[in-house]
Amino acid sequence: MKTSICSNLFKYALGLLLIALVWELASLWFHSSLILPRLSEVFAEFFGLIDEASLWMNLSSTFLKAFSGLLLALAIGLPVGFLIGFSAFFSQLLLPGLVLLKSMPIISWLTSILILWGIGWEAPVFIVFVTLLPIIIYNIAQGIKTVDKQLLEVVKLTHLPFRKAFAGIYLPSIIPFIISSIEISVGTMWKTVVAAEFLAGEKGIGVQIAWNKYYVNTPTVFAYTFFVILVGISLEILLDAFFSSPFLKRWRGLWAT
Amino acid sequence: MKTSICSNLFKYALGLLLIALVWELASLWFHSSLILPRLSEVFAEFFGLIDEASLWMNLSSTFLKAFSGLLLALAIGLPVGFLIGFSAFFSQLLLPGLVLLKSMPIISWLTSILILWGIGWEAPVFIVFVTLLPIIIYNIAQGIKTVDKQLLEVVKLTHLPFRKAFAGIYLPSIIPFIISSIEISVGTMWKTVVAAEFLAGEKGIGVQIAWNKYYVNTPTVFAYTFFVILVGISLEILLDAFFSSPFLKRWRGLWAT
Amino acid sequence: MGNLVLKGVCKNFGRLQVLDGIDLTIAQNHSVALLGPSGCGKTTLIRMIAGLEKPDCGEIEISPGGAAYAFQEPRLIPWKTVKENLTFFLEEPEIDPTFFDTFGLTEILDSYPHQLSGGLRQKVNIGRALLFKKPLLLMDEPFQNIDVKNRVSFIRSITEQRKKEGFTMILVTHNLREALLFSDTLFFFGPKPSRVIGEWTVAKPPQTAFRSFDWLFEEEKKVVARFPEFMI
Amino acid sequence: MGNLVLKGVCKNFGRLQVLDGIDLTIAQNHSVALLGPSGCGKTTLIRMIAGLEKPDCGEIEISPGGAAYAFQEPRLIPWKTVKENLTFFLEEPEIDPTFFDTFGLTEILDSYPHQLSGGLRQKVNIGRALLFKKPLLLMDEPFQNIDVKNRVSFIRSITEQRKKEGFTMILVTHNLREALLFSDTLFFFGPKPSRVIGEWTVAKPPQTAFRSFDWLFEEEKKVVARFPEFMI
Amino acid sequence: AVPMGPTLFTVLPIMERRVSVEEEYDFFYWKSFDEAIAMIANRQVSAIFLPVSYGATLYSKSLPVRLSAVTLWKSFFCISNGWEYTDIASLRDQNLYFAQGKGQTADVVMRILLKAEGLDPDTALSMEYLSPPEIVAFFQKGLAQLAVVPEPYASLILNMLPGSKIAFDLQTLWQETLDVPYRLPITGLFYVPASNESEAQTKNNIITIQKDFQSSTSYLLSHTDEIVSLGKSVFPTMADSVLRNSLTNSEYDFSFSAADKLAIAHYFETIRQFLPESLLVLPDENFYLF
Ligand SMILES: Nc1ncnc2c1ncn2[C@@H]1O[C@H](COP(=O)(O)OP(=O)(O)OP(=O)(O)O)[C@@H](O)[C@H]1O
Ligand SMILES: Nc1ncnc2c1ncn2[C@@H]1O[C@H](COP(=O)(O)OP(=O)(O)OP(=O)(O)O)[C@@H](O)[C@H]1O
Ligand SMILES: [Mg+2]
Ligand SMILES: [Mg+2]
Repeated sequence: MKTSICSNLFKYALGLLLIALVWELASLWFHSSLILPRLSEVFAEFFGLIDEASLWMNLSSTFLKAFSGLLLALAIGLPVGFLIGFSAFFSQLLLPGLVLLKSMPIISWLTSILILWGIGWEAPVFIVFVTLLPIIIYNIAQGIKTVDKQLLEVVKLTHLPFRKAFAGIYLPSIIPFIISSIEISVGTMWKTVVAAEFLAGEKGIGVQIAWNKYYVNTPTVFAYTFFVILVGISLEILLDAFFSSPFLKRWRGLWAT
Repeated sequence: MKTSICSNLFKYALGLLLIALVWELASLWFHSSLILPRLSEVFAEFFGLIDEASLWMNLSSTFLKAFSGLLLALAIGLPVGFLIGFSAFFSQLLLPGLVLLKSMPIISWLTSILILWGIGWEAPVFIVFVTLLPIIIYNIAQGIKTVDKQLLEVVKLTHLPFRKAFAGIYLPSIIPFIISSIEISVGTMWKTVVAAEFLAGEKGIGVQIAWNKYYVNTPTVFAYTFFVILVGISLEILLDAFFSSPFLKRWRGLWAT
Repeated sequence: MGNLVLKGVCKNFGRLQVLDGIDLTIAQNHSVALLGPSGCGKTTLIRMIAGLEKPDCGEIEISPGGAAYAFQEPRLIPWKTVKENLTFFLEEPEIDPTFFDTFGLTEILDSYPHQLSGGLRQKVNIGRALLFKKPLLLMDEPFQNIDVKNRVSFIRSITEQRKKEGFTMILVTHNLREALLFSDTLFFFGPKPSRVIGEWTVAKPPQTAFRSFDWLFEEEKKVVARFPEFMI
Repeated sequence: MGNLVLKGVCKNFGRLQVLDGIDLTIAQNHSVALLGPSGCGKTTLIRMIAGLEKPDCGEIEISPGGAAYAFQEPRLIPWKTVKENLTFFLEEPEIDPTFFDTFGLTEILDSYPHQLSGGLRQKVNIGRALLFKKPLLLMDEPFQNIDVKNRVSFIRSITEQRKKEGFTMILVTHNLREALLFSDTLFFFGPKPSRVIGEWTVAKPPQTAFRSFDWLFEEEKKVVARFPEFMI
Repeated sequence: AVPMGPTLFTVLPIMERRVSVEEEYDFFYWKSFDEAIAMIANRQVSAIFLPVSYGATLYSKSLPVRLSAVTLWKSFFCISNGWEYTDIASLRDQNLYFAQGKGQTADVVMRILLKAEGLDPDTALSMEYLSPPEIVAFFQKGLAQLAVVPEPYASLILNMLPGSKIAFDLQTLWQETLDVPYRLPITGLFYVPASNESEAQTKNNIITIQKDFQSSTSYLLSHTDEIVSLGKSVFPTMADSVLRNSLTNSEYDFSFSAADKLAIAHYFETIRQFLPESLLVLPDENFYLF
């Protein structure tokens, strides 16, 4: 797994260069550090921030909230996804609620959420949870539809106990869908948690971004954003390495061979 | 297709009832129209709004923006998704940029977006576009990985021109992934466009919600939200009917049989 | 009593009439073979017996206890090794190692299905069905892709197992010699919409003479004389 | 010159030695059959000839022009009808309707693969390979699941087509009679790691006598006398 | 609780312990109205700075807020860059930007003034709403020529763009256009009583709070230089001159006199008269804690 992280890092290098190039060109074009600061300015801020203890506190606060939201969404989303995938009744019962969750803008019920949870870590966690939940549920339910019907006939014929069929047939079939929902979620959750903190948080990167936006301190806004993206990309690399590790290759192999 | 819309409507009925029940129970429990107004209050507002011409203007403005964003994201996302799926080089080149798009909070670069596009419909469309783009690209690229390797061997052996292989093998294999990305996108775009209007719009449902939120007109906020959700659910029903129509069943059949 | 009885069973797929009134009686612990042109409905019939498909008319009487079914395509679980594939559906996952030897599975126990050749996959498929140990064994062209030597040894082992444990067996095959070696009775099907067009009771040699194949060639000639289209 | 030549070809999958130095020469427009135990590497060999797999050592010389390949599993496009499956890979999508009749495809032209029985699918598979009209035709156990009557008529049609168009043909099969009917030469493979353990040049009867099968039974007996394990 | 923005200066002396106070104060910040509502509804704070009109709206929605003093009377300036302001009528056909949302103080006041001068705010000119940092960027790029912005952004833009100047300030315009002596109440300190608090306790508490914050505001007014240097820690990116200008341009006055009550009542009545939908009910006497 170590070498695979390294090789992944290398793989990303070219793309990172591309981003840097596009950024520099855009910032030259805007020609205003207020709108899009030069990369050098952002990096100066960035390295300035690294030395501050508060950065790490904010980062870890944001990180924790994002992860709690993700874990919660997985904890609820996986079983509900399975339920919807297995049972036409539950799918009909829960689908409109899902569409509601999916399409209801956070701002519409932010006040209610805040009054319910107060200002603190709960509301951002809840927002992340609510944003990721439908993605995960949809993916799992979609995955269950793709389980090989021929294998299911064997299951039926042998009267295999549901527990065993679930663990041995359904779950492994759905692993690629779980992985893909984790991959989408892990990207989205950063954006979501920062936006949630921005709207209603007491600490975290989103709050810092809000303050610095208020002071029209654009380089710092982008420096904080950089941290978010950096953590996002690192996580992506780690996930990539994990999902292509021999342990999971076995499941993924399904699709690759 | 007509009957299928009807049967879909009926399918949703139970779920809608469940939502109504949960809503009423919650609002009874909160006992504050500030947090969660009673459904009757929301409906009173709702029917009041229906009579106003401005509602329909706002709704169509929001709708147009959401759809333009979706279409744009599909127009760019499909080819780029294919490119990433086909070419390791492009995948390495563009992946970090995708992660960036996926995890960069809108608020961080809202200023740049606004400067670029000004206030009007462009910025919300762009925000919807940027939000949906990575979802679509990921889905397509993931889909290309699942194309049957055995069929691809036949393609290789027969030196089938790429154009033909693309249209006859790749595209149909990926239809379920395109459908799933449309389904996820269509849900998410409402949320996104309303949030974008809320942040920087001159008209549309998001602007109305912002305004009514300032005056703490919670029932009206929810009434507007109801319109959004209603349009969302209707669209879902239509899509469902479309995707289960004989025309598309042929592709979907792949997974169902 | 304990017999498998089909009465006027028919089956259509949309406008396609496949089976058109099948009457069959298979005595308990007997072994029969079904022969007929491609697409005449053999698999469909066997699926109805297994309860995976409902007949459009007619009745199927089956003694309780369930059926083991070796499907026409191997249907292995891609993410499980051969050994796991064999044991996964069993209540009792312990398998006598001599079983693996008999069916040539020992070497490939740790391989995954995509690493196997067509014939090896088919071996696993047969092995799995045999391990279910149900009172009825359905086998849909199980020896496709399997070489002659293995085929003969498989037929011997299965016949022995059947003698020991006693189960009813229905075999679908295009190979007349296979059918003769395996079965007490052969049923011949016509083209779609298909009916039973002939029946042949196999004159089995006494146990001692079984190992020589002379009786087989004799019997084959007789069948071909009556049903010339099943010659090769 | 125009011949297909394999020199010392070997192939391993990880630690599994499959082919261990195969030497073969197949003259242009000849037809050969490969016979051998399940999993001995026949498919692997044919895939290497088709260029889908690289040998670990040795050389393969092929005359240019490409190969048509009927895979061991049908590999049909699930979302295309039988007709579309047949024409999709062709440059010239017009097909002589008598072709469909000859191979029993006319009835199923508008069916989708999942509506076909195993044998019907296999027919489409063979038909598709024949339509490619390449100088080399590879067929990997093409007649599995196909009934005897169809098998014989297929063999006749393919032999005729070969006479008209002239192409080299390599057939993998477990059925000795099939091999004898089709081929000029048979190659026998041993178990893994596998080599060519025997070769048999088929004594074909004069054209007039071909339609009777007496020569076939005679020839079969001779082969079985030398290679007893290929008996059934 | 304190909103992010100029009101912070009002509490700086207490926060930095430059004045002695009778109570221990913990300060929280709110950066969105949602947060403000949540803090009030959950009674997480005992006092909160809010726009005066917003406080009235919340009060009408039965949220536990009561006005204890007005703290800021002048903060909004209309900045122009490359455009010459003469009178309100000259705004016709212009593109006017706001550094606040629709319906908020600057918007409401501006609409009233336009209507009073016979201009229809919806058709006579176009009004666009952005957030302060966006307005600053728009000015820098020359996309905006005219915007109503609060301090310290007004000073920031003036400092940043040499050609920009103050076209008018809302408070002066308010008095001139409506021809009244009343000042324009912008921000107020609102008291959030505990759920089981008696009126006597409330009165008692509010006296302490009023005293403490009044002394804080006086300190602010008499120690401008010191506040500017303290302000550097909260507004790190703003130049000293910007902070000083923004302090001197604004009118901080912690006051809760009977005259103030008249100004507030006039403000509310004017809103009712011109923009009834912006204030559905006039707050009753109980709204005022003075
Ligand atoms: N991708 C692979 N990975 C590992 N082992 C493989 C792979 N492909 C084939 N093998 C092994 O190589 C051997 C030869 O396989 P091959 O498919 O060539 O056999 P075959 O002669 O065609 O057998 P059959 O008659 O059963 O089709 C088998 O033991 C098989 O398990
Ligand atoms: N799901 C289906 N939908 C439509 N037609 C079907 C379906 N399943 C089978 N058929 C058709 O029914 C007929 C009988 O199929 P079946 O699989 O029973 O044939 P079979 O006798 O097993 O043939 P083979 O020897 O080729 O396996 C075939 O013509 C097939 O195309
Ligand atoms: Mg069949
Ligand atoms: Mg093979």
